[in-house]
Amino acid sequence: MPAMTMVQALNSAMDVMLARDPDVVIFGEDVGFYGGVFRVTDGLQKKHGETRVFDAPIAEGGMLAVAVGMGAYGLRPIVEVQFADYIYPATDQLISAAARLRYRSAGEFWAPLTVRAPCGGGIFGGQTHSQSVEAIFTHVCGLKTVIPSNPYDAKGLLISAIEDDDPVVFFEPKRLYNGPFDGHPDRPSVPWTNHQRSEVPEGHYTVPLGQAAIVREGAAVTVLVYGTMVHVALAAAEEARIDAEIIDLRTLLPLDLEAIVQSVKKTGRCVIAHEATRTCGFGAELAALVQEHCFYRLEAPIVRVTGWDTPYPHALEWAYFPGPARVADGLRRALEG
Amino acid sequence: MPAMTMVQALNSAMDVMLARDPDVVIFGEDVGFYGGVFRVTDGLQKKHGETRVFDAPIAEGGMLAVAVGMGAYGLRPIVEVQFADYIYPATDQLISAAARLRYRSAGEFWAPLTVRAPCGGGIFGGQTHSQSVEAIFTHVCGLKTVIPSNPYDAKGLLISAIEDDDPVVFFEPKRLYNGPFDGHPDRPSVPWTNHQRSEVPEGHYTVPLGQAAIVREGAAVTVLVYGTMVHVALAAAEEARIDAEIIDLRTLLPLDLEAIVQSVKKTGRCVIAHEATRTCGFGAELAALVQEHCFYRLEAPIVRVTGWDTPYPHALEWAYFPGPARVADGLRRALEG
Amino acid sequence: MDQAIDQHPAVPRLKLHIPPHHPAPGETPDFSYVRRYAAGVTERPATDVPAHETHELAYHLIRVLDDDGAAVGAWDPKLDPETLRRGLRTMMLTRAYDDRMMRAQRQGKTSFYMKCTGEEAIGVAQAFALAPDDMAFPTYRQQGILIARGWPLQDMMCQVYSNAADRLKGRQLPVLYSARDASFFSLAGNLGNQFPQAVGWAMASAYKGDRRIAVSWIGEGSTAEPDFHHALTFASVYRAPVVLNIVNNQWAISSHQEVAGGEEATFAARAIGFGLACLRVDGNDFLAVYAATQWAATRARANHGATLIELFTYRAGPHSTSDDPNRYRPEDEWKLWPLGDPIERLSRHLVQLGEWSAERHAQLDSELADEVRDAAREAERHGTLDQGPHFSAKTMFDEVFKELPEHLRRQRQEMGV
Amino acid sequence: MDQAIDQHPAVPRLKLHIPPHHPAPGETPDFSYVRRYAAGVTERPATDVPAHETHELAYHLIRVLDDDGAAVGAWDPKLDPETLRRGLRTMMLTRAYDDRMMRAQRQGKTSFYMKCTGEEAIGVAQAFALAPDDMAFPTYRQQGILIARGWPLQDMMCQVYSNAADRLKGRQLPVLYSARDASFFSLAGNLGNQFPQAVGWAMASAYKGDRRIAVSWIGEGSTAEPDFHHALTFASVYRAPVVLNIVNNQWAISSHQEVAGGEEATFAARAIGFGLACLRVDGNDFLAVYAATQWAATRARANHGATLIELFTYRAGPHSTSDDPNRYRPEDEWKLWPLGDPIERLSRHLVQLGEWSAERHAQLDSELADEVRDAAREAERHGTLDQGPHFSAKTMFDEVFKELPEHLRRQRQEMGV
Ligand SMILES: Cc1ncc(C[n+]2csc(CCOP(=O)(O)OP(=O)(O)O)c2C)c(N)n1
Ligand SMILES: Cc1ncc(C[n+]2csc(CCOP(=O)(O)OP(=O)(O)O)c2C)c(N)n1
Ligand SMILES: [Mg+2]
Ligand SMILES: [Mg+2]
Repeated sequence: MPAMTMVQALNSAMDVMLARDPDVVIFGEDVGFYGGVFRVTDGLQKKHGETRVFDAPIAEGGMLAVAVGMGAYGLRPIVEVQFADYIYPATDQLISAAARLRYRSAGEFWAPLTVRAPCGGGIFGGQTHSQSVEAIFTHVCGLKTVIPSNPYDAKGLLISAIEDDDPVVFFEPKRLYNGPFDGHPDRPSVPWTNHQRSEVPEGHYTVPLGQAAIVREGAAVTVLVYGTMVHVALAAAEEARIDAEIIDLRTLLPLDLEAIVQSVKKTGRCVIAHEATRTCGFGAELAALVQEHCFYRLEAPIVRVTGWDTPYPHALEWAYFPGPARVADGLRRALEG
Repeated sequence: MPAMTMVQALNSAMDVMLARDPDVVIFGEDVGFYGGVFRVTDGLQKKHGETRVFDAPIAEGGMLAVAVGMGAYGLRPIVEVQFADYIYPATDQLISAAARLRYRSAGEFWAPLTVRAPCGGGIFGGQTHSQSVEAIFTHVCGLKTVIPSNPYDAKGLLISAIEDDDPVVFFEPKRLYNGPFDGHPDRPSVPWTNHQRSEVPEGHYTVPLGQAAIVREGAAVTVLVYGTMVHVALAAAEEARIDAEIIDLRTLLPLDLEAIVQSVKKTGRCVIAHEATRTCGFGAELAALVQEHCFYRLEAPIVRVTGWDTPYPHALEWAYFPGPARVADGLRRALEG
Repeated sequence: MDQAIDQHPAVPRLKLHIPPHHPAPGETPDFSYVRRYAAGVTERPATDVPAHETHELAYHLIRVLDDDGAAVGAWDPKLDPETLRRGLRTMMLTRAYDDRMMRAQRQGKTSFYMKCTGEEAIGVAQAFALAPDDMAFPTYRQQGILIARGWPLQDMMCQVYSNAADRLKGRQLPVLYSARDASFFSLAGNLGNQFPQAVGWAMASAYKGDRRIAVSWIGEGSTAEPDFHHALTFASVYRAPVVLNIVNNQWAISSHQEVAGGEEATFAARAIGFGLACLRVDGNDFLAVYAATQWAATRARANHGATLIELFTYRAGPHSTSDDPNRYRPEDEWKLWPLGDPIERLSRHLVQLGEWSAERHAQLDSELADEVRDAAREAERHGTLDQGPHFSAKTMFDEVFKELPEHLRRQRQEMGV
Repeated sequence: MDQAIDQHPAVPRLKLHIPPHHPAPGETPDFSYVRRYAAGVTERPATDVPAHETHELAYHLIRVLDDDGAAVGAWDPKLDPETLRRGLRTMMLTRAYDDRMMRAQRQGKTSFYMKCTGEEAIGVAQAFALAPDDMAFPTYRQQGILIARGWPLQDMMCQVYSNAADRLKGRQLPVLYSARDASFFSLAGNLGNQFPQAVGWAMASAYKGDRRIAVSWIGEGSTAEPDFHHALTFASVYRAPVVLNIVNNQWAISSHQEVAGGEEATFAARAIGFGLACLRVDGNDFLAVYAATQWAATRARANHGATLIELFTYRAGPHSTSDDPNRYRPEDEWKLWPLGDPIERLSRHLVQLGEWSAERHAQLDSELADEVRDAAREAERHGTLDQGPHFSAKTMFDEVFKELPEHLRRQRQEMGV
């Protein structure tokens, strides 16, 4: 099996779906001729044609509206929002239309669209190219939210998202596009090649939505993470030599609660880490659920290690980013606690 | 002191501020000549003039953008969004501009605006006139979020919001506009007059942002609520004869964590109730904080009683609404647990 | 310029313009701003002309029926009397339906209602001019489309009553219909959403080499929303086969069309900056509305792109059952509306053709009232909002997603149903 | 129409139009779509004419400098040689600044940079035509405004370096300046936000009886965003004293202006539907840009409302340091741009007036390079992004709110600073 970067894996997922399903179309800013600012749609227009992969005007809300209309017709549009930070103009169509259409029409109409957007920091993008906005959408009933952490999952989850008949918001951790990142900006960046989840089948396969993956077994503490933080948590556990069980959620909604509860009941301790700001971040929901379902097994307070409740600062990016040291510290607090 | 409804109290707050501060202007859909669809700005244009209270085009995003520009000039605009359900088109300007301006300009510019919007259900408004969207904004750093539960607080908090130099999102529980509501739609609706918090001074006074109020003392369980749910929780405690301590948060951000922690440490049990959908609702953050700060005093899992994770259905409004029976049930679970 | 301007005495001070609210209740209606144009004077370009050749029409008002009820000029669609009578009947039925449902709301049988009184020509004449499978993305004021497409009144009423036979399971506010089989898109409470969605649907239809076009409507007040801008942008860039209608009924709840920008330009003129074709039409003239819609549909179907149509009309009733127009406008404005009543005008035309009479009109009126009453009785057998029965609480969790996810199953259990 | 259309064989099938991407790298540049107009031909209306009298200008291109460098026609602002030389110098300084900072980024001293090469006349000539305290709401490509207003290069560089002397405390992406004392609004990363904010500022200025107007800029690609629509709507409804500039530099990253709707209409024409005045200007002609801006500012200051100006230019450099234009357009396009280079053109004009020479030009060039180098050295003494020093992590929590709230104080403690 070929080794793919996350960019190549995502590209392959769309390539496969464009070939399999004539109802799949892709549009977004610069995704056509240029292939996207992160090259994720590179070559797709040339291969599948101008009416299937094309540039859109700079109007995230317009793109979503058009995607809802296309979905109502019967297409499966994939919309690329150039950065998650720029998804706000699309919130009305995403929340009021895409997420509500099936319900309000009692199943007469629906919008099987997929919104792709790079998220997260670590590339000195400053406060408008670094945001993690997943918690806004996990609060919205009718939307599914996915965040992959490696090439294999990225392709399998994106194909599942495209084939899903409900609207899916698919966030791609941009810091993982071209290599895994353990949260040490000072160390030389490593390519995906040597990572075992970079072995990606050429063809069609899926990773089902709603299933978490245990990426590291452990007995001392459960760590709930997704996206870039999966790699950071692994590094933190190794460096702190803590027998942590690390769960990659992969899909935030629907959430694999069973996997979470099973693990926390085993370890009795839980750390939640994400890059997004803390207050009302997805970690809040995870903490609420864990204490609801595992209260009597919990031996210490659930710890949240997150981005601070400030914008993502440009020069101080690494003081903001919840790196291995902060996660390790969180692990220790969970163990002492 | 005159007895005021919440509508009158809010109107009085704006009347007072228009008179005191020439930099205060009010605009929104139908707020001018007509006085707003809920009559909250009734008479203000006539009294203070067309350039101070005026109708805006139907463009929530445009209103917010204009308010940010006015704020940068030095005004204190108050924007009425006709229903919280229609705030989505304004999210980009609220989040990317209003909430970020002071930070990104390191204090050179700021937007001291107040966004008012009626929220919540209970008037058969269906899924687009009943939403509670506070959790989207409490997740955004740089915004303050307020939800009053009675006329006295409504006026005092609104004046604080208008005078605050940071952007404030001020949600008004529409079901409380003209009378307290204990969650029993079958019973005749009662006016504010007999309610002691309906005694509202004519002039200027403030209720500081960030201070909760204990509306009922108790020792058995702490109940965290805001807006309409304050009254529902009171009814539930009475009806279930449970010695519940009920805290009206009043301001969600900044949050009066101290009051919460003190009470939960005393009671050892906690119920959180809100009308908004559950997943990633503000209750998730409250649950996370309570278990972080009171873990060793908690005797049972924190219980969330909320709106279901579905749109607010028209005919089934009362099956959706977390009424006294459901809150009482939550109280019992918290006590048994 | 080198010196600061702010303290410059020679320079006059700036002042803020607020569109005046006129006329207020009690004042005399003032329609001086309405340029009427005589019927028949506006010429009709070919449907394949370059868009800019239509731009002058943004400042005209296409009218076919003159004051005596004669059909005149190039825009006369030359419809046969039978079709005209069907059109008249459908408009009258729409009005009768509205009156009945409005009363039902007043009687407490439901929570809310919205009439389209005075605007019946719009939904109805347009449905007549379109193919039955052209996809409609309407607002809450085009119930006439459903009625023109023969959709059972009783089904609509069950939605208004949110009762046990409501296909939407009591989920939606009254009048927010959805009827896929009538090519009628699910109505949104959020103003404007449908407008660019129609463009997306049209793009999909074009992508698929289909023949169906999309048609959407938006109120003049809602043109200020982003979705209006998106619709025009995407329709222009991708030459989408769509007909985009602005229903300018002068009012947005209590705000006059000037608050939406009607003071400085017509709404049809919004098309010019996007290179889209545009027409401005007397919305109370059944024949003009039919002809303009047919023109735009023909153009779109031939891959010549989108047309923006401003339908100039007047909202005769309250905005909805929730407001009292007498608080913000003169009571008699509607009677003085210079473009009249679409039903009277078409009726007069048929009379003038010798195809209709006051007697037949009166008789039809009472027939339709009976038809509506019977439908209402049938509908009410399935319940009303106040009395029930409604869908069971259990159904509240269905169709949030295609399949019920685990967390909703748990919540349904928690509800105990 | 009564039968369904979808299976109708007689009706041709619809097809989807996608704006072609032309020309591609390797192909020969094709500017046939650019209608050049001769300099001096466009007449200049009075600044108080009704807006519609300017609408024809949406299809013109106001030009003053002809190909020999002579200033001709009604739009010639008749600037004295001294001012012209200052203008030239400022444009050259802007270009020198851009080149230096671009190199600094390539050297790893910062993360990101954006040049305005080829567009210098826009920021610079407009700042010259405005009052120094007229409030600017620019995009990231009008650094020329700051330079024209005499803002210290060193201060701008410290922002680009995110160093210890960066007034923005290292928070913002390079080039997202803020300079209140230069009446220069904090730049947003979110396209379009500033456009309606400028209208709001202008409304406030008018409300206060101030004399300062607001001026904003937006890229042609960004006109598709809601904020563009909002700006036009509110400017029209409240007759805001604002000048709204669309910088049409043909490209939005890799997307040609046609993707934003430039295929079917000019961007200046967007004003027509809102009854706003509009001008379309050769953006590489210092004199034309100055004259148009002066015209619009005079109009706004006299309470005649907003003007939408399309500045027609070409983005000579890459979009930013993050992209490689050779992947999406011919390398030599800029050299073939029919409207030339704003610096060369103003220089030629001065030479033609006998007020300038090749020697002086070359000398000034090297003087400015030195000036920029010295400023950079000074700035770098305060640090660079890669080497530091930066503001302390502690400062990250300041100014999220006016006062530090409890939860941020706790988080700051948690960070251990
Ligand atoms: C996004 C949004 N904002 C506000 C509202 C509240 N609202 C409902 S109808 C209405 C007026 C609409 O006027 P117009 O567009 O002219 O349509 P008309 O009612 O005249 O047919 C308003 C402001 C809404 N439904 N959606
Ligand atoms: C809301 C939003 N969407 C997308 C982007 C990403 N982006 C940054 S610049 C740019 C192109 C802008 O083109 P244009 O408006 O023509 O301005 P120019 O760069 O040509 O000056 C895009 C798409 C953004 N910054 N903000
Ligand atoms: Mg209207
Ligand atoms: Mg551009």
